[in-house]
Amino acid sequence: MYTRGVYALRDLTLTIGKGDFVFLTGPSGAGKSTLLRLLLRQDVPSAGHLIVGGRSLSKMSASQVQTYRRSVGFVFQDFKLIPTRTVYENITFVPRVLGQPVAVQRRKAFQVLKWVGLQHRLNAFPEELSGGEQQRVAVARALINDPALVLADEPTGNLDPDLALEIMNLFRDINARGTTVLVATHDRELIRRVGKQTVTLEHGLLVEDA
Amino acid sequence: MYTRGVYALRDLTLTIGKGDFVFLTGPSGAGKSTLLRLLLRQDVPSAGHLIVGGRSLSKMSASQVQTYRRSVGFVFQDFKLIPTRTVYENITFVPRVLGQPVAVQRRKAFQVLKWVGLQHRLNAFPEELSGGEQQRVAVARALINDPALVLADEPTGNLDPDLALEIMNLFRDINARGTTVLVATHDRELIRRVGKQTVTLEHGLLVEDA
Amino acid sequence: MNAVVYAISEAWRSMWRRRGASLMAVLTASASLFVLGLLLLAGTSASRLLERWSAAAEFSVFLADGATPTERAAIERTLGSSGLVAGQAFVPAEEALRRFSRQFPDLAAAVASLPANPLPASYDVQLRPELARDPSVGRLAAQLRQQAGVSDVRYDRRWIERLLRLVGAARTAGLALVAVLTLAACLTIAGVVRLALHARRAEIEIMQLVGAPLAYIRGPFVLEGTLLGLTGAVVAFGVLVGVYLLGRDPIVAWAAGLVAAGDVRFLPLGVALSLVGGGAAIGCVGGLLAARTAR
Amino acid sequence: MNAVVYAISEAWRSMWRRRGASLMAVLTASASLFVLGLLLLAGTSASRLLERWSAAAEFSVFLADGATPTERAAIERTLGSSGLVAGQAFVPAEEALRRFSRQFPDLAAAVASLPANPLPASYDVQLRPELARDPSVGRLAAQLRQQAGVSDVRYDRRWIERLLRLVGAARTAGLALVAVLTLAACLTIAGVVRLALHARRAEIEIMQLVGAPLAYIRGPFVLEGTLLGLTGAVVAFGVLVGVYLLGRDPIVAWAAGLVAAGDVRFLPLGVALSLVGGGAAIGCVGGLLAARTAR
Ligand SMILES: Nc1ncnc2c1ncn2[C@@H]1O[C@H](COP(=O)(O)OP(=O)(O)OP(=O)(O)O)[C@@H](O)[C@H]1O
Ligand SMILES: Nc1ncnc2c1ncn2[C@@H]1O[C@H](COP(=O)(O)OP(=O)(O)OP(=O)(O)O)[C@@H](O)[C@H]1O
Ligand SMILES: [Mg+2]
Ligand SMILES: [Mg+2]
Repeated sequence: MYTRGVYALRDLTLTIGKGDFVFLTGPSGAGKSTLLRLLLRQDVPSAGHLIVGGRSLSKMSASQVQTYRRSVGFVFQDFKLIPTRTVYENITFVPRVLGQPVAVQRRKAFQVLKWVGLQHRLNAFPEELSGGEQQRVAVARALINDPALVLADEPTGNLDPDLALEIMNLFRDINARGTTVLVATHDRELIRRVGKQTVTLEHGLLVEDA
Repeated sequence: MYTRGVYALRDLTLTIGKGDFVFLTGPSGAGKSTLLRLLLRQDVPSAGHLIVGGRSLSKMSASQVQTYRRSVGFVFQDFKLIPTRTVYENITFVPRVLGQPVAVQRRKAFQVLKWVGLQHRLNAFPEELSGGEQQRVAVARALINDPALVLADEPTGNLDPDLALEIMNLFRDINARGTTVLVATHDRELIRRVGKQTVTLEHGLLVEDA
Repeated sequence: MNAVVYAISEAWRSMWRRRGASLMAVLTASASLFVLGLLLLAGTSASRLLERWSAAAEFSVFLADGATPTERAAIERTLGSSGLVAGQAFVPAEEALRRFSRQFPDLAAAVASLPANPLPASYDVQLRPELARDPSVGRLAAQLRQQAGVSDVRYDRRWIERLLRLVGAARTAGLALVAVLTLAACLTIAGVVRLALHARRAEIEIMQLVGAPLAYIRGPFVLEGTLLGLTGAVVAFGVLVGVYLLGRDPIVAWAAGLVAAGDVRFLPLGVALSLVGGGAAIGCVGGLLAARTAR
Repeated sequence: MNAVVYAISEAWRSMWRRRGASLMAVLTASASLFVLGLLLLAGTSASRLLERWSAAAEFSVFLADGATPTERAAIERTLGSSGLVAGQAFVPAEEALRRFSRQFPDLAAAVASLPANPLPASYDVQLRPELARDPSVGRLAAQLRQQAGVSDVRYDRRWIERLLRLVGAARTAGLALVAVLTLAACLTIAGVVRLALHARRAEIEIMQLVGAPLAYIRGPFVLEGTLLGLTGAVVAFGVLVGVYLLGRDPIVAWAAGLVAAGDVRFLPLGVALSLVGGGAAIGCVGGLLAARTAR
């Protein structure tokens, strides 16, 4: 995977290999979320190119964008859960839209909910969940469809340190199975404990790649 | 300030003095947000009493609740910014509703925005802000009206450690001027560095009060 | 005062943001109010016309061949004292013959060749419009028939009664239509206001959580509804005036003889103002309906 | 197929969640479609009636006093070959006198006392309905007037033409009303669908971000609009049938003589189906209008 973009404020050239696990860090407003949004093609760069899996994101047609997005698991910084649907419905939303058989949807949903420790909240609505529980639902949704690429924006901001580490281990397991993982986070302590490649941004500038 | 409530799962008796600075901590889903919501009378306890400033929250009339809420500054875990209004409008919303003169609104707004380091984003809309910037706007809004009581639910979950400490110092300054402050957070590191009274909840049970 | 200024600025902002939907609500409201106005206009014109026609209802007293002046005076007294008569005209037999000849030119020569005028003299009676349909008219006719010197009384109200029933049916149908349209307008406005409410749900929730007074929360929505209704009414009124000005002369020309220019008049000021006020009221109700959910 | 099932379940869910607003949209749609149906019903009945009346238009050929059988045969030939005549009846002078006596009893005795019947024999001509208003009828009348044995031709189309113009004006007004109502119904439905869209904005955004196909995103909203319009049409149709069944006999009884039972008939099946289909189409357009914003 190859990324080269001018965005938010400055320009940046960054290459992430297939199957990598990369942390994206930097102070508030550095441009982490912007980079992740560009990678989901939620925004299009005003200049520069983003190339994912050999394909330029800015040159994709609307239907190619749809196909591409289905292969990406995204954890939004503000969760973006559907307030009128239960946890189960939120999680099975993508498989359902993709027309997967109900039995498969159900099996996968139980599996990811167990991963994030929320099997007992299956029928709750998002507003009945605590902030951390909502965040874990968002993580579960991102993982249900065996994505080729996981983009997680601050997926542990509302979780206590122990739970945060558990979620990170989850990402590590998925990464071990070949999925590329890109996680934006402020939690330096967490990065230290997971110990993976880290990219630091500041004011939209790449300041460190370790 | 005196609180005695049965909520979420278990019962709890807790007294917080006027002018105190208390951290509320505990794992995800412990009941921190629920306690804060009860204190804003967003929820009413199904059993038990909450007494704030000598007044029982459950016995307040609708207009008393309005008056009470105007004296409380609340930082919501999900920010709750008005998406169709600029940062300035979001922040001056309460003084405006209370009919304060425009000049006063303006002066106060500039002051709190400077405190959280966002004077330059005055005319941005929430969706144009990064997660951390939104969180700081939420903090600014809670502080603009010189509240007698500040309730902050995870006010630094989207901030990098340095900024988080700055916001905590802000709360400490306000507390020093006589405002009671109650902050729910997971960030043990932060609590350690601020060093204030800490209440730990777990499954709705008070497990520690240090 | 502050709440009022706030409500106005918020309502304006909200309407402008949703100009498409607002326009649609205004159009629906003005459509229904226009139809209402048109029905009122047609209704008042029709009743004015009907009154005139009723007044001209055939009430003729035919005199017997040898009616004496005394008998005629008695007949005139009966008519005058009944309180039902607005005017009466004596039609001598010669005048009746002249009228007949004009109406039936084919027969004129034949009748003229008769030794005597076969037509009787008569009184053409104009009833007082408001009493033309009163049952006492029937009693008057019966009384006159018994009187000396009267050969017959012709009082044909069938035609007028039919017209009256037609107008009554049209009025009922029109009122039903107006009721449906008013409901539709009210609900459309409520719908738009609800749309505004939905769009600002976050705002409302936050207003509640920071302790904003209820008037602050609901005011803009009620005002928005009222303004939408009022605008609709003003539009409807304008179109109505235009249609009236353009349509009056052709209608009078078309129905020459049946309808006089004076029959087609615009709505009285009070009714016109109620129409506009009604629009605002409809909108206000719509706004209240929608704002009810914001607590 | 999956998208269809999905759209149906989502549309149903959405309508049920917003039953109040949906009911309102259905009511508006049914109100306008009901008015449309009523206008169609009244319009077809009126034109049927008018056709009958046109056919009965007075076209009488009065014969000269000494018209010979040869002359009468020539007249009959002229009438028959004109292609305008549906039927003709010879009215002998005695029959004319009898009719006159019935209509004017006052004069009956006087006319009877005449040495000879002053009334001429005539032909009562029934014109073919579809040609009753054709200008060639005027030419036929002129031709007949020149013919030997004819004393006069009376052909009065003023009354019919007035009626026709009245019906034409009513139709124009009705169509304008229907246009306004249709627009209102369409926009109301679009409003409700937009409400649904607003309420599910979060959902739509997420659908877009997880790569859902456009049909999935828009389908439910278009379907919701269509269902609302269809329901409105069915309701309108039901009410229309009810009004027809309840109103037919009273109307025929009221206008006895003028309106025959056969004149008041329900809409032909094709028109009725188009009405219902039109409702669905209106709703579909409303849904599309609203769903357009969801990309
Ligand atoms: N739509 C927009 N219009 C204008 N500025 C924007 C917009 N979206 C983001 N920005 C700005 O771009 C900068 C980078 O935002 P971004 O969300 O990428 O930061 P971040 O690294 O995710 O920060 P945080 O850690 O606080 O979430 C911020 O200063 C933000 O205000
Ligand atoms: N409306 C509700 N209905 C049912 N359960 C609820 C409701 N609101 C909260 N809960 C449950 O109550 C428990 C406490 O929630 P609360 O939001 O107070 O947790 P928290 O301590 O703030 O957690 P976090 O740190 O993740 O924000 C959670 O298990 C949550 O699922
Ligand atoms: Mg961010
Ligand atoms: Mg919480």
